[in-house]
Amino acid sequence: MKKLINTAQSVVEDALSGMAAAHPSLRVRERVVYRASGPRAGKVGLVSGGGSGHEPLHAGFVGYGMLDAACPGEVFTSPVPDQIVEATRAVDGGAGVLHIVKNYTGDVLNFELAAELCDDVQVASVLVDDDVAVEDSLYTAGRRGTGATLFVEKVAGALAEQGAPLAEVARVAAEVDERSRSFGIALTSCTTPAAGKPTFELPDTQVELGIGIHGEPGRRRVPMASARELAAVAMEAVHGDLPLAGDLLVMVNGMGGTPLMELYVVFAEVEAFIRGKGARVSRSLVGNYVTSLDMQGFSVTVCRLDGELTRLWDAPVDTPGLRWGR
Amino acid sequence: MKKLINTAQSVVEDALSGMAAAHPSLRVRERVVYRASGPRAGKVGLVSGGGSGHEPLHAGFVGYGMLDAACPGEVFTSPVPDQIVEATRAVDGGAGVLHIVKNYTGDVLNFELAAELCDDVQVASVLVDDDVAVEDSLYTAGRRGTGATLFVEKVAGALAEQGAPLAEVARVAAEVDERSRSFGIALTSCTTPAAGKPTFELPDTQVELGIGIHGEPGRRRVPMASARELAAVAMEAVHGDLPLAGDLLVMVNGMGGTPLMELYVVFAEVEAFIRGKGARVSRSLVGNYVTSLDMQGFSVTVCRLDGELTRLWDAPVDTPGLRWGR
Amino acid sequence: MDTGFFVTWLRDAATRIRLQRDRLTELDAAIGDADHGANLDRGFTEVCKALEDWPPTAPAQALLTAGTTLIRRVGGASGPLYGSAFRAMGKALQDPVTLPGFAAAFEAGVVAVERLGKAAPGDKTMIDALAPASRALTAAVEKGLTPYEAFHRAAVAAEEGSRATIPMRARKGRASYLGERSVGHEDPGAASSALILGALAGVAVKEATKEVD
Amino acid sequence: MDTGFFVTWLRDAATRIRLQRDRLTELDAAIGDADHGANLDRGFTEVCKALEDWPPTAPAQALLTAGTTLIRRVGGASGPLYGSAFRAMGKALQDPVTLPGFAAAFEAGVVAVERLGKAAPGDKTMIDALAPASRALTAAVEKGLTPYEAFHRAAVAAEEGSRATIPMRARKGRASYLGERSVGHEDPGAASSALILGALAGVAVKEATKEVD
Ligand SMILES: Nc1ncnc2c1ncn2[C@@H]1O[C@H](COP(=O)(O)OP(=O)(O)O)[C@@H](O)[C@H]1O
Ligand SMILES: Nc1ncnc2c1ncn2[C@@H]1O[C@H](COP(=O)(O)OP(=O)(O)O)[C@@H](O)[C@H]1O
Ligand SMILES: [Mg+2]
Ligand SMILES: [Mg+2]
Ligand SMILES: [Mg+2]
Ligand SMILES: [Mg+2]
Repeated sequence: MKKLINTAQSVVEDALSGMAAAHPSLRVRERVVYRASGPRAGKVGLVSGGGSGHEPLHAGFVGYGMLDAACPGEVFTSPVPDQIVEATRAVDGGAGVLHIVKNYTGDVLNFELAAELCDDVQVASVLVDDDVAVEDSLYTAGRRGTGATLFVEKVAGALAEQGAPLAEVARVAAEVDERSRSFGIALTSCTTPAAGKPTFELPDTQVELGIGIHGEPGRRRVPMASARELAAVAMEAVHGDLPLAGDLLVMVNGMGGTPLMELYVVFAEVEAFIRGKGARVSRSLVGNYVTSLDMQGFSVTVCRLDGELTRLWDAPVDTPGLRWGR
Repeated sequence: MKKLINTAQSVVEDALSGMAAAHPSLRVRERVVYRASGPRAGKVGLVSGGGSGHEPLHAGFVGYGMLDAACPGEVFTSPVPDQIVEATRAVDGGAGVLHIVKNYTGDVLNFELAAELCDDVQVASVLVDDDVAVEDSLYTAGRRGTGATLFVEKVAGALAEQGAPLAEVARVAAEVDERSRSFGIALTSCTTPAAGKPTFELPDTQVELGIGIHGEPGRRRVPMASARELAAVAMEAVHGDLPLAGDLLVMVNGMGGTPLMELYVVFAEVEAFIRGKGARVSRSLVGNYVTSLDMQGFSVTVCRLDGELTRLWDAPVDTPGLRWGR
Repeated sequence: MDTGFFVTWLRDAATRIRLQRDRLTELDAAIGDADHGANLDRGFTEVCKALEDWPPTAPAQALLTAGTTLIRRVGGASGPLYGSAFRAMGKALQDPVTLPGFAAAFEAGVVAVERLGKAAPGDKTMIDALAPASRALTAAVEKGLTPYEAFHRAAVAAEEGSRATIPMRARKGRASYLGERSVGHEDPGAASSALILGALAGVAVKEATKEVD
Repeated sequence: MDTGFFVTWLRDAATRIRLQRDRLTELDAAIGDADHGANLDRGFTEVCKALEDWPPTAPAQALLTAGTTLIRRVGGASGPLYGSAFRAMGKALQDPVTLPGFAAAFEAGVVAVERLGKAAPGDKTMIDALAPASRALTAAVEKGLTPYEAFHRAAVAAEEGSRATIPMRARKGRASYLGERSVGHEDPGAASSALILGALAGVAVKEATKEVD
């Protein structure tokens, strides 16, 4: 394993120092990333967090029109309640705080414990669970939260910026989650700095279908195929769960080690697939947004837009990872 | 080799289809990427181009405040004169066109041939040659153009947007180049789709110093080291050529396969190095901007700012790869 | 079982986890995200530090310190789960500590994990090592066995419970995402629970030897 | 040497390049960017197409079509360089084609490459195969050899020139970035020049055989 790190132990700390140095709009304090501008009175605060290794998620989405604070845990390890408590108290502008939580046992438990400890702040929670590779049944921990997290953070962040009350912000966040679905495919495993070797072995002739964003193995292996075929596999899985129809927000997301050129190749196929189903890509993102360290592969996330969601998606945002309109 | 492509032959074409589908602000026609809004009367047009595989460079920098057109060649192969001629004619708003050319034999020759063929358009050229890994002497093709290309495109693009005449835009472009230096380090080779295997073999214990952006081997191999040590190697090379002083624009750029988290770790070290030399990071970029397919590694580019350059850097830009201020 | 006994138990658990760190991570790589070894090593290292910085004056306090530290320092799924277990044990433990008292406190810890994680035996989690260990303790109390024997049986039960997770299909935690593919692998959390119980038995051996001296 | 001779030459060159595509790419991988084989294969395939779409009616026209196609379709360094070479040859070639006329046109092609690329012999480029080939042609003319013999000597000279690039340190093109590390590798452009000259000799063999028939 070769990684641009100092030590496996210090990688999260060192990366946060780099973020702080690179982005004067951010403040990093005790493992929490805040907007430098601080909380705004009367605005609902948005806090998210999760394991590190998914950059730019979440810390890269702290800023105007998105998050107020992000709580990065160790690599692939949920943050601890202390971080979340600190963040929640710090960003409360008196209108309460929304926790945006990806549906993983660790994230859920640590955010729950934190919420209990913040009895002085009005806290609401939204659980993101968009990954159709996982059956949402009694026999699983429930669908994982993956790409839709970005959509939820963006849309809820825009509504909060406009001064909406906590209940409204939580409602729109849940709505984005309900309308969103994802599916991911890995060409290679990632390597965590602590383990120092690939989480799983994948021969050069195979791909792993239905992977998450923590280097978890997927549900099934199939022979390597063309971008067109792989895009179709992902899109059929999404379509089978939430029929593609109307105006869609579509993200073709790289897992961290896949070059942008290849993501555009995939996007072309995804767009053609969607057209073939009579739906329309109305907004899109192509790039590395919700990653899994150095994994090669991609995920597709689709959200069925309506007028309100489109307006909120288009609203100005100014974060290291997503920026437009200012 | 596993890549998200349909065929090695069609990869550039397919990626361009994806770009066109993803970005309504762009028009792709005959292997040239234009602003959909077309040329603006009286504005100097900016055309750049080069081999594909460096995404988002160049096509991702077409848009308000940067390029008017980009000419992508095959992977790592300069575009052909026809593309450049087409682009140059199409973006001329009557004020002439600036060619931004990275200093590679192929790019230089093809842009030269194109410029000769565009005798109906006033064309000026700037040659970007920022890579200190290459001695600029009679014994080389001269320094390569790498990361500073982005700086030149951004700053010259801003000045052009403000209505400056061709000579002025060319002057500021050359000035950015003169004030900029880069150095790159690879942890792994890239794999071109056509070759299907890594361009060079690099053992797990070594890194390649002084690499370019075409998977060319570098000048020297050394044992793998910490982010701090590797950052120091790159920064010493830059500092040795153009002493770090005053306000700097600094880019820590990923080569395509390196996760953002690691780039932030490197940036923290680069920033500390610069502070140690008594200079200051005044503006910065951290991310995958000038890449080499799926190569793992990074490059650092430093530009000594002055008031004018800082203002032009800060001016609004609205492209798929770089956006702020609108 | 005085305060020192509990401090030694926690320190011993930390050492065993340190030594088995890579194995725990490998188990987690197979059906999870390859961090369980790092998580618990970080957590128990912090527990040892906390026990030095704030030396407990009662057994319950040692457990509460451990639990709070794990919750505050580990993160992930295992941090809150183990943390809550030790805190629940600490809250239930009465001074002076008797074997029946310990068994009851341990059961309170297991119940806390079940309540927080909403997992049941057979879901392929740490519960599958912890619950059999708790039953073994209760049985030993009923039989009037010595602490040494009771802890030994609990450790064996945890070991067996952990191995019994191998053929299970996961229904909780990350491994559940794998569906059928989770079958054939030992659950990392069950394996770490077995290590912690092993440490308990080990400390009891030391105590027993001390008594003989 | 009629139009057919030149078309056959170009087609044969295309075939040889197709067959040696991977070798050319590997040479370029060692000291360049691993695309020379793909570049020339793409270019000469287009040349063959162009020769079919617009069948040339004179030798010079065949060369001009080839040159223009290479410039328009290859890109990279080799596209403009080879393209200019063929165009310069075409412009200099007089009908009917004699060996002295061909040799002079070939030399004009080499000069075009030198002028455009600003490289000199010894810089480890295609020049190091093309220039010896040109000298061999001139010498053959002076000695009054047959085209068959002249082309054969030119091909051998190009081959030797290409191999002679191995110990050279590159001063032009991408390989120059490697400094000392460029030593020990054959220049891909010199290697492809040798292939093109090899095709010339091969076609001359066919012609010679034809004459014998
Ligand atoms: N709902 C749950 N109830 C009980 N134990 C659980 C639950 N979810 C996960 N675990 C345990 O936690 C272990 C994983 O811990 P760890 O790897 O540290 O956290 P994470 O899964 O967040 O990476 C699993 O092996 C399992 O034993
Ligand atoms: N300045 C030059 N003069 C003559 N030949 C050159 C020059 N620069 C490069 N070449 C030739 O071009 C070859 C490389 O061609 P190719 O790989 O197709 O283009 P690129 O270098 O742009 O990738 C080199 O091996 C060399 O023979
Ligand atoms: Mg984890
Ligand atoms: Mg090339
Ligand atoms: Mg884990
Ligand atoms: Mg090449």
